[in-house]
Amino acid sequence: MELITKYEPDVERIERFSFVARFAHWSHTITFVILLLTGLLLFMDSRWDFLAVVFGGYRGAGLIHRIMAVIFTVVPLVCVVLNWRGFVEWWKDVFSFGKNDIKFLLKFPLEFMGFHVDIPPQTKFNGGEKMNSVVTTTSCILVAISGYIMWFPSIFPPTLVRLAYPTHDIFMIIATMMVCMHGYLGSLHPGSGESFWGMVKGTVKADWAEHHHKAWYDKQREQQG
Amino acid sequence: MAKMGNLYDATKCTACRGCQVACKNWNQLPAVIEPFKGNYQTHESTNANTFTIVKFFEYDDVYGPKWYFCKHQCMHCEYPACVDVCPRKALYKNEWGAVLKDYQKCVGCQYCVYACPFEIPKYHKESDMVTKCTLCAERVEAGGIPACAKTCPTGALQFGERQELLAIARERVKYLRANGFPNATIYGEHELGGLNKLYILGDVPEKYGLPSEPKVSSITTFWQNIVQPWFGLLIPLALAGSAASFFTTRFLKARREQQEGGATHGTHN
Amino acid sequence: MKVTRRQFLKITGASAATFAVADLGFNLGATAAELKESRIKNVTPTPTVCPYCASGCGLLVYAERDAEGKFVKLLSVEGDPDNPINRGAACAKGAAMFNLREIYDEKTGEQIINPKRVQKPLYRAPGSEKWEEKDWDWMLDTIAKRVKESRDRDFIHKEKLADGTEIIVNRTERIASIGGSGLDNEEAYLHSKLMRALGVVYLETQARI
Amino acid sequence: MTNHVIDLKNTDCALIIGSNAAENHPITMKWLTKAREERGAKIIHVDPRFTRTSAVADIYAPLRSGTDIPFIGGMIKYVLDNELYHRDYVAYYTNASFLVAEGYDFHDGLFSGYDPEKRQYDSSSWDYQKDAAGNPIRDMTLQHPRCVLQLMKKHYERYDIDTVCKVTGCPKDKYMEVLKTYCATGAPNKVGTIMYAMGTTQHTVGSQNVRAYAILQLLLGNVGRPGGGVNALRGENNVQGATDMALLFHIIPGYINSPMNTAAHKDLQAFLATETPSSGFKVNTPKWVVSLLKAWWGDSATRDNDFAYHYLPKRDASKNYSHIAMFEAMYEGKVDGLFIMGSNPVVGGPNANKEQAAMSKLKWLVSVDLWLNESAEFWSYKAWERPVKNPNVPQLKPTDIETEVFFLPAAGVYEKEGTASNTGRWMQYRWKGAEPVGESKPDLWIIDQIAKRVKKLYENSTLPQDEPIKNLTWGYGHGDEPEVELVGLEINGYYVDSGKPVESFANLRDDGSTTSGCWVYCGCMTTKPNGELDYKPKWRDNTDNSKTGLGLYSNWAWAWPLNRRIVYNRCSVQPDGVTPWPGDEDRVLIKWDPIAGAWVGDDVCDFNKTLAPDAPGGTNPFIMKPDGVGGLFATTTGMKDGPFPEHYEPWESPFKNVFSSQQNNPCIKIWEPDKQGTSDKYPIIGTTYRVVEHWQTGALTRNLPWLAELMPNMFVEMSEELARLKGIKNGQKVIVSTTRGDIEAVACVTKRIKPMVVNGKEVHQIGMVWHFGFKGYAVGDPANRLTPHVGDANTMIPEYKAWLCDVRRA
Repeated sequence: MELITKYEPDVERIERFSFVARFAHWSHTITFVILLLTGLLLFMDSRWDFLAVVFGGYRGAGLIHRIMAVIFTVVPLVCVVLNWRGFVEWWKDVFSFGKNDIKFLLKFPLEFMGFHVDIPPQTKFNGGEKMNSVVTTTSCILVAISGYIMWFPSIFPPTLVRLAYPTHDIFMIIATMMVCMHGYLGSLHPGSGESFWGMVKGTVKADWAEHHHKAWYDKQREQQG
Repeated sequence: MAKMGNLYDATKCTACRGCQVACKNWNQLPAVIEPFKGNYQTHESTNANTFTIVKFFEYDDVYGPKWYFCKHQCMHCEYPACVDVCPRKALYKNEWGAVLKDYQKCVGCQYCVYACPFEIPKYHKESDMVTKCTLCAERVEAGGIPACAKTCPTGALQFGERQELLAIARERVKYLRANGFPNATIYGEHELGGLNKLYILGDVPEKYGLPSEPKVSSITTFWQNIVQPWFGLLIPLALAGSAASFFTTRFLKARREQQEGGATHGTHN
Repeated sequence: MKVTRRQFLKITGASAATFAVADLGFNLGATAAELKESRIKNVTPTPTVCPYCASGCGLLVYAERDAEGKFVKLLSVEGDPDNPINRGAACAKGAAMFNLREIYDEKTGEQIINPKRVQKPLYRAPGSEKWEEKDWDWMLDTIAKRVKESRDRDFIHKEKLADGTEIIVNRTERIASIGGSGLDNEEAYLHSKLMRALGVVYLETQARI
Repeated sequence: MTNHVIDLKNTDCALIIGSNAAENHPITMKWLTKAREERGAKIIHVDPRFTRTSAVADIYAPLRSGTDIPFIGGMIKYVLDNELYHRDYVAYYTNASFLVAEGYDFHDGLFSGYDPEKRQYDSSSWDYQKDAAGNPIRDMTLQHPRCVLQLMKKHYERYDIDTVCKVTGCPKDKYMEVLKTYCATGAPNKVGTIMYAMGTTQHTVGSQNVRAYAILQLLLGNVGRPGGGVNALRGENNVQGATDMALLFHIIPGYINSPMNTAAHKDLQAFLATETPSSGFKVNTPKWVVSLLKAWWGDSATRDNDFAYHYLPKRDASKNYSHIAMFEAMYEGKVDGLFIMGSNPVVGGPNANKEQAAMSKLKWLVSVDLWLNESAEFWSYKAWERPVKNPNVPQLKPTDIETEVFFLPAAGVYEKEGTASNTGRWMQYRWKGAEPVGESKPDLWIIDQIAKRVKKLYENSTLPQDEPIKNLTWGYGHGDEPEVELVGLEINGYYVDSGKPVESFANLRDDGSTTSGCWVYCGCMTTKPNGELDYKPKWRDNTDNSKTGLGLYSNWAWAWPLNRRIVYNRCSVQPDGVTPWPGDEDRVLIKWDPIAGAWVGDDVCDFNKTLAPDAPGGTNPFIMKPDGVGGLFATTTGMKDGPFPEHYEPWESPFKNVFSSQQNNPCIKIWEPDKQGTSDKYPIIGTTYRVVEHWQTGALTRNLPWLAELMPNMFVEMSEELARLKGIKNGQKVIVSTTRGDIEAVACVTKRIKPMVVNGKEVHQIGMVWHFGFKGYAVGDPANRLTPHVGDANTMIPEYKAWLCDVRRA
């Protein structure tokens, strides 16, 4: 039983994500994971203490958490600037949430569990991905803002600081949850198989694109003429 | 072991601030010299190098001026919010009631700073840690009493078993109420479920800069009681869902392939 | 970051060690045990009397000494519980007596000698804008010389009374002395004796001001 | 203090006036708190300012600075009018019953014998009527119109409650409360204490302020008894010792007048004849003087040469050598060299601008201190910076100042050994707890070195004028550092033949067989069984030897004289010597034991040990006085400015004296008539004080970071009303000006100071700490740049506490 769909370089592939987008995604992923682990080490109970060795003790973890926090917030911003068009396209797509997306979301649980369902044509990002975009981005922003407040509490009003703690926790949890699902769907879930390579190599098989993102596929074809 | 603590009698305090200095002497804290701002009080509140501070309050009534003094420091609460929020469990309550800190565990997150209803713990930038009064636990355990209680010239500050101190305080408040302090009150007996620093006040707590009903912020309570224990469950939930999917997808696929007799579907290879 | 304060001392050691995996397996018991090590336990203090107001409160000086008993540094200065006047108490001034000799640096927290203490005799020449360090011998010899010069100038050995008889007055009005209320009795006595032997009549202490 | 610090716990009422005990003597509050808890004692605080003492007092009564005599005078009148005085005590133990000579009179603020030219009194008329044998005539009924009590009643007739309140500005209800509460201690079973400090003495009527307290205490029967007394809370840890050792121009060690260039002092015989009274304990003066001379000049002091009496400097009787006079002489360039032994006149001296300028005229200055204080650096640029240009204030630069300055770093208090005498006369030992920093040295070593080196320079002199220094005995051990105990032995005194310490000043002799550097300390040293010296200040037995728990602690350290913890303790029993005062059995200190034929008790008796109560003089408890009784009326040698305290306004006052046409104390010396501020230009009453966080000129506190933190800068306290009037906000910088100079300070606008209504007119008072200077961690302008060069008529203590000024926004 294969875990991840095999990469097939010889078939027709079309580009899905630019280098900058992929760089943003993976740097974000790595920093998020490190942040999560250092955060868990620092702020959860001692069950996570084994991680202390990895990060050079608690103070080391604290330092790493802060360094990662900066990367976590700065890199996406830089990438947005570098790949402004892609960014705009992404969010245009996310906000073009329509009937098909709702249909997708309704049918998604069945697909998720492996039942065969007919999916209406999706744009570059399907309804689920759109939702993931919104939730993850919002969480990241809130986690980042609350994080900075916690980092420099003395310059903020105490109530805001107090609010920052549950905020950081809640959205960290939501983001982590989304990351788990997203990670699974993007790699191990057989139905989303090829999308993994889209984020790794940048291209996906054309027929997969046609099947999963019909609207986008058609548009791409049209553009290529 | 019986709960030990301080009893501070504001009506006997002369604000000599011996306690403030004795605390620095014992805890080896440097001075924090700020310009004079028009009040005898040195700082707004405690700071990372000032674990205790005497606050000054001026009032006026028909009998003339009144000058109240109140020593502020960690209250060593029975149910300390700082201990609850401390993620590293650096803060803990010892067997005789002192809220102590294991500085090796402190990561400088400052959760305690914002959880404390009395705004006592303060962040020490140079060491990236939060500091506060220790009730001189090492002195007490070596057979002594806290530096502040030892140095107090008038006996406004006593150290002893909480129950005994409470008895003294009740007597004293009774006396004060009958002798010109109708609002005299004990502070710390019931507040926040009991404090290990008891106060005898000659007037209402607000006039001494103490909240009459100290409360841990509802945000902090929500965070501690709802978010921390329950929200985290979302993650295992997500992981469980994914795991389930991992198997069901593969199981259903295999079954489908069997039914369709090996016919392939372009997408699912 | 250089922290030498007691509670941070442990952590500086620890943070250096963290990178070597040292702070794992830490438990509360160890902390509690460490707290029991009060730094003045088993140190024999030296009694003294507070140098401020004249109430005469007793103070105890706790000092760290090396194996030979030589003074190393102060540990704490606190009220003397045996002294019946103060029974261990000390006001802000008395409680700050540690600072008379040593302080904790505001930036580093390090225990250092109070930088305001003068550690060498200083001399300021006439018209000069600055101090110069001098050795004790030079200072004391020069002072003795100045004392003699001033005393010998205009020394009043004898004076005539109204009736014409001459009496010995042995007085100099060229030298004056103030202060001494901060001196110990023995010091004040010797100073009083020396000044009077020199014929000093402008002799005053803080009792007058 | 007639009593001691711990004894405050035995009081029934404490009147704290002219003192801010809670701040400046914090430990006194420990014992007052105890008195309050255990005896239900009341604490009354009388002060121009509501201080931390007021905050814990039962009654706070404000008064205008400089009006203590009206305040106490009114109390005296109240006591006399309502017969609240302790009758037996007053009749037997004071001179209330003594008849005063007919020549004594008082009219319009002046007592008989005033010479306006010389500004002094001929006090010969202030005397008792005497019988043929020369003994004072008494009227034990206290009714004779010429008896002291009746004369006093007449004198204080004018001090009625309304007038007192009008002059002092004290609200009548508060004053009545004080009267009722404190005067109740006249009951035989009640004892009240008066605690005072520099708020009392630093006035042109300072000595009479203290006299007024003493009179009130005597009337109420509060002296010589536990829980009572007239208690000066002295400000420096060893100001008592320095005074005992006579670091003062007018006395030699042991409170004996210093010789003058007069016929009365021309030789030892004349000197002793003049200075020895015919009765009282001071008849022993010759023994003390000769023993002192033997201590100082040893073998050179022989019967043939008057025991070297002529070696002692004789001051010019027509001159004054007090602090103010010294700086005036210095200002005129008449002084070459100055030793400053841990003092700081640039901050602490009155009219500090002038005193600083005076120092610039010195040829040399030796400053011994732990820190470079403002006086050691009086020549620096910083020292001459002023907030505003003032033509009256000199502007100098280091290059203008030709003074050589020798700064000698001294060891700190616990870096050396020695003894200090506290305000209760307890002589306690200080052991050495740390090494001196760097090259700093104990003062004892410094003084010893200077003495040795100066003596060496005179070694070969043959001039008779150099004999005092050449022949001065000087040798305190063989090491580099003089031995404290050997100095102690000389202070105590020893037998010339055996070298053994003299046990008591009763054993001192005037034949040259004993020495004693300071007779009041005689008895502080003894010999242990093993022959070693036993310096009693080292005693550390802290069990209370009082059977009734009076807290005498007689085996803790040693108190002069002869370890008496409470002086005049004969007063603690009735005249018969055996009966306690009714209802006051627990506060008996000594009593007569007819079988043993001696006074016995827990305290050392301050009385002739074997003088029976019914013997002549047996009821005269005040043994240091020729008449043996408490002086309600000060006779000829007592005071320079009158037998009864009389109110005069401070030298600078916005008000006319309502009691007489004498505006100021008629006996004060006016040094700078042109510097007297008037209320048209300077309408605000200024005063100075101290706070618990700092000490004196601040050298020993502003250099300690922990204390600098508590009080970091110079500030001026003023009422909210005055601040509004002047447009000043709390925390703003202000300028305070007098005719003598200006200072900048931070405004501390407070509810604790209120404008007062005096003579129907509103007047503002401002107060400021005088601890600050330009050196150290805590800095600010010295308040004494504002204070006047004018002093008390008796002691010349400057009038720091009441002067005129103005304040404005900086």
